[in-house]
Amino acid sequence: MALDLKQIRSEFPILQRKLPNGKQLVYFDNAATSQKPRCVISAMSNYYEQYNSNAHRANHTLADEATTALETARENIAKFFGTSPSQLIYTSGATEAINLVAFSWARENLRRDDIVVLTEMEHHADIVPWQQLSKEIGIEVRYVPINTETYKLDMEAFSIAIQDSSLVCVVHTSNVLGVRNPIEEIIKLSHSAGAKVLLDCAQSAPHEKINFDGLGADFIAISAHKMAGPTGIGCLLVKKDIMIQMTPFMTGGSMIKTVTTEGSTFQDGHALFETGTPRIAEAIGWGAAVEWLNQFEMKEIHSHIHKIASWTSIEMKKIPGIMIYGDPERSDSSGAISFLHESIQSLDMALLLDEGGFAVRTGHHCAQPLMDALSVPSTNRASFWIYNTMDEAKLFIKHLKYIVERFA
Amino acid sequence: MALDLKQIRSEFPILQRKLPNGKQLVYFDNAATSQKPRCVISAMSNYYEQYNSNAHRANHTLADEATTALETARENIAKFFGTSPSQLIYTSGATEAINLVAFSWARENLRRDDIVVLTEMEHHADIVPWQQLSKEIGIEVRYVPINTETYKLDMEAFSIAIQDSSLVCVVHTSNVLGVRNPIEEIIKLSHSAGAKVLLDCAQSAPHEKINFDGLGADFIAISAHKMAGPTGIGCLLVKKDIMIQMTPFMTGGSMIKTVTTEGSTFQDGHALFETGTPRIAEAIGWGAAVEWLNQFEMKEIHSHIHKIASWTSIEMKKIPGIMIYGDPERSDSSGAISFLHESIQSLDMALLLDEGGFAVRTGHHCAQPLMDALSVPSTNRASFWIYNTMDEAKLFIKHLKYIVERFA
Amino acid sequence: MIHINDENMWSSNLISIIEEFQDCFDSMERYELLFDYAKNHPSPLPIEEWNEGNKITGCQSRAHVSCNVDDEGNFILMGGADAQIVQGLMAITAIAVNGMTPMSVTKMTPKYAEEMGIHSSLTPSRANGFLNMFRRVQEEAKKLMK
Amino acid sequence: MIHINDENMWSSNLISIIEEFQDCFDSMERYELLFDYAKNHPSPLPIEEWNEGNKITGCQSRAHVSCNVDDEGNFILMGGADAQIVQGLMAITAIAVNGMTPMSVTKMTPKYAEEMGIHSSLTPSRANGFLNMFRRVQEEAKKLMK
Ligand SMILES: Cc1ncc(COP(=O)(O)O)c(C=O)c1O
Ligand SMILES: Cc1ncc(COP(=O)(O)O)c(C=O)c1O
Repeated sequence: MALDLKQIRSEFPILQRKLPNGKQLVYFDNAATSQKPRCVISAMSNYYEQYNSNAHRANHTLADEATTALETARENIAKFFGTSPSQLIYTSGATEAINLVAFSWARENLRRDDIVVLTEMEHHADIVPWQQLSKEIGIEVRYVPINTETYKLDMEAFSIAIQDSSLVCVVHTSNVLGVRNPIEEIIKLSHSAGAKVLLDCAQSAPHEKINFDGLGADFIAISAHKMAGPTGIGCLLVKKDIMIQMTPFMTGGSMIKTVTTEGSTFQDGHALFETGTPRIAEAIGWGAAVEWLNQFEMKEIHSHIHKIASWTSIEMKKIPGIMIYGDPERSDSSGAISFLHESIQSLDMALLLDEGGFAVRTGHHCAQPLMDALSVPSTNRASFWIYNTMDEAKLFIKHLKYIVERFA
Repeated sequence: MALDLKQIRSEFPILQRKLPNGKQLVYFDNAATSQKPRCVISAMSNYYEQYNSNAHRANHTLADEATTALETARENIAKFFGTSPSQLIYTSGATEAINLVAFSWARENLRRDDIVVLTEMEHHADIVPWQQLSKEIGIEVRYVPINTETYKLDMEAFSIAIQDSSLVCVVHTSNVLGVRNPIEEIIKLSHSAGAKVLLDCAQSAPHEKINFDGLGADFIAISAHKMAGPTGIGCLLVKKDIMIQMTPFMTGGSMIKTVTTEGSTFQDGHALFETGTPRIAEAIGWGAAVEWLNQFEMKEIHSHIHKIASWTSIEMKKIPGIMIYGDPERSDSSGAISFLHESIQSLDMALLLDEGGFAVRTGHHCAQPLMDALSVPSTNRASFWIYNTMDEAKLFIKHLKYIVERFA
Repeated sequence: MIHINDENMWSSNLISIIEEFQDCFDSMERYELLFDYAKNHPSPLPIEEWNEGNKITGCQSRAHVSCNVDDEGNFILMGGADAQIVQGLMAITAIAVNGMTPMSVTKMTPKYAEEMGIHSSLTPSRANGFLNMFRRVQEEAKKLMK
Repeated sequence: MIHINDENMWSSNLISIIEEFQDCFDSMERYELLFDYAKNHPSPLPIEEWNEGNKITGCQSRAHVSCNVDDEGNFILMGGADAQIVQGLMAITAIAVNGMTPMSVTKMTPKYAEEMGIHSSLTPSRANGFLNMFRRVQEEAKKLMK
């Protein structure tokens, strides 16, 4: 069943936006953050207008309603990711989720010279926490290279790198290249080698069904804002038997059982890792987002994106001087198209596209080691989501041609 | 100038709320979280509907608008707290702000047997991080007792406790007792003793002007949601020369300058402590909240609250069996009234009040050591803010009398 | 009027209690009645027997239940709580389940509280912890079936 | 039409540049013109002289400025950037300020970019870094006053 684009677009108020120069917005910066349908925005407004209250210790009606909404959201989000609510820890986003693994699990379970394997494709959020841990406790960090012809992970190097490793951290889908890594194989190999697996699903969750329990990864990090949810929230999914290996990270309010001046006892399960007043409105907004997504098959969303991305990629290659990094035409690509023009500097390209109404991201995309591997300082990146259309892609190609004709 | 309560109340949609039992909501749970005026709710909706975009690296119009809004909010919030934007680090709330001090400053600057001074009045958020640090690196934690007659901090004990201490952590206003601590004196004494000062201003910021630069505290922790702002955001204010003593906490996206597989270099200033996609909508909402508050004098707000709280306290004392913890009639009290009835258990009281439409908080209020000092397991707590009225207070007293008559 | 008799598992005792609650003028009167049931609890758990093992988590007040079967295999619930509303709900739950087989207890639903009009019992996050208490009783019943 | 001549500090050269931009048909044509100015930069900073010290922070591309005074105390701005739009803005800024006293430079405002219709220069967070560049030039001018 094809998506009803007209209906879908009508649910996203921002898509009506005209830029100050009068141009109609064409939003191709979805890998940075997605837009939000009206139902997500109003779920949060409705919370603030009708039942805003601090949650937990719910001994009045509003507190009860807020707590119920918060926990219902957790159930719905966990279900969306194929797991149970007790395995979902709310964080401020994927970055905090990965830091939580570094602080709560790795600091407790890794020792000097233990090995953490990363890939050259990782986002800084999945690199710097491990470099810090290396400085602090002396773990060894290994980087699996990519093949710069196929843009795929070098799986031979991977198999060697994971020997004797304790943790393997891999991005499910690259935010720069759109490449989907073979995570099923990665999990299998890593587990056989005795390593735990952390997947960074910030980019994959918006267009691929994540089945946490089925996949068997030990940790999965996700951000809400890239999948129709609000800013300020995300989660870490953790396997049951791994969660009990984790020690408290940030401490304070709701994660405690008892506090005396002599010491404290703590909650079990996800509650141990969630402290302070919860992100109540954010959880409710994210819950509304997964409910909204539930009306589609993730496969439909993926093939819609893929259709636009592969057509755009094919057309871009016909434009003189355009180089594409990654292989957006591959059927499992996320639809991000990183590109450069040989003579138009990326910032100039960004501003010239912006002038036409096209929002694309430009820079190192928080993936400098990947930029180094590709031998470029930055790229322009167009990325698509459920509400983008072939018409928008056609306008984009037209404007890009015009830029190249006039400015190259 | 008296507050225009009718106007103010009309700006808070939730105050129209009827509970499922038909009762009009009377919201007296402001110390847990405040309600939000329409302008705060719509500032966030407007962001999502008009210019939602990931911030920083702003090379398209929406990203520029989002970044500008995010940074303008920082400027306005910093100004509201009497300091410059470069001294404001966004966190998820006061709890994370205090944890940030523990992780970024204390872990770097404190050693085994260094002394951290707390008070018996602290919220768990300002106790557990220090207990954890004590377990980890062996700092000594000292607790300054309160006088259970006057509910004031024992300043004699304080003067002794701070000798040779490195850090003094004090709640500006107690969330349980409403007591305002003499922070000006506390800062002076602590600094003379060579200790840094962290103030927990979660409760004071909603009703007292915080002038960070003027006060001279080294750190101040604040939550947005208690002062008309959204959930999911707060800040740590840090003195300039102290910020440079802080090392990175969570790492990843925007806090880096360069990342290579060999290592990374970091940003300076507040950016070093803010990683991942910013809490954009939340910052914008909080910015709108301080703008809304800017139309009032904080003194007006305080005296309005004080008028309601002291009248209510006087009336409550006339009801047989009611005991009040704290001294809400003192002119600098925050307006929180903690109370118990001698024969009606606190949970029963909460539910009986709720049945009348009154939202009060009940429990240990995340201050178990204080509960221990008061020798009670929990209290009921009514707390007031700018939109509460004397009429609501009168209804509350009436319902409370009725409960006591029928259930005591 | 009783809307649902939960697959006819409600005893005539329980039904007359529900009717008594339904006859109340308002919710404050219902709470008064609940306080009365608390006072006249048929099988309170003595405070000496309140311990970590029989504690109900997620209740804002201290609440404990102990479940057993008598010689004839009939269920016996004893409950103790420091809040009267919780104690009252325990008393009525004891009246509802005592004397049943453990198997029957596992088949009960907590709908009688709804029928009684005790709104504050209806969602799991609610402070009176009724649903947690009820769930705990059923877990114990399940164990006693073996 | 020029709305504000910034307290009459704009040279006739700068005014005619602004007018040239204002005559453009649309923003793409303005950018083309900016590319032309980049190409014909009156005083580019040679790439060998790009270093950490003269780097402009907050610009998305690499951008460097070096400021000096000649023997007669007249300001000389040299700038280098890898993005043409930034280089073009530097060229025009150089035309605007070169030959002034450092004191006068500190009194300039960046409004000429607004008058030229380069929207993407108008807020500090904008990627082309124009405002950061302009601020840096003024800081250097301040130092050169001493
Ligand atoms: C005195 C005090 N400190 C800290 C906190 C924690 O604030 P938050 O939960 O917003 O992090 C609170 C709020 O409950 C408080 O009242
Ligand atoms: C692959 C990947 N990992 C991690 C992140 C970090 O997500 P967040 O900034 O929401 O914490 C991002 C988002 O930029 C990403 O694309």
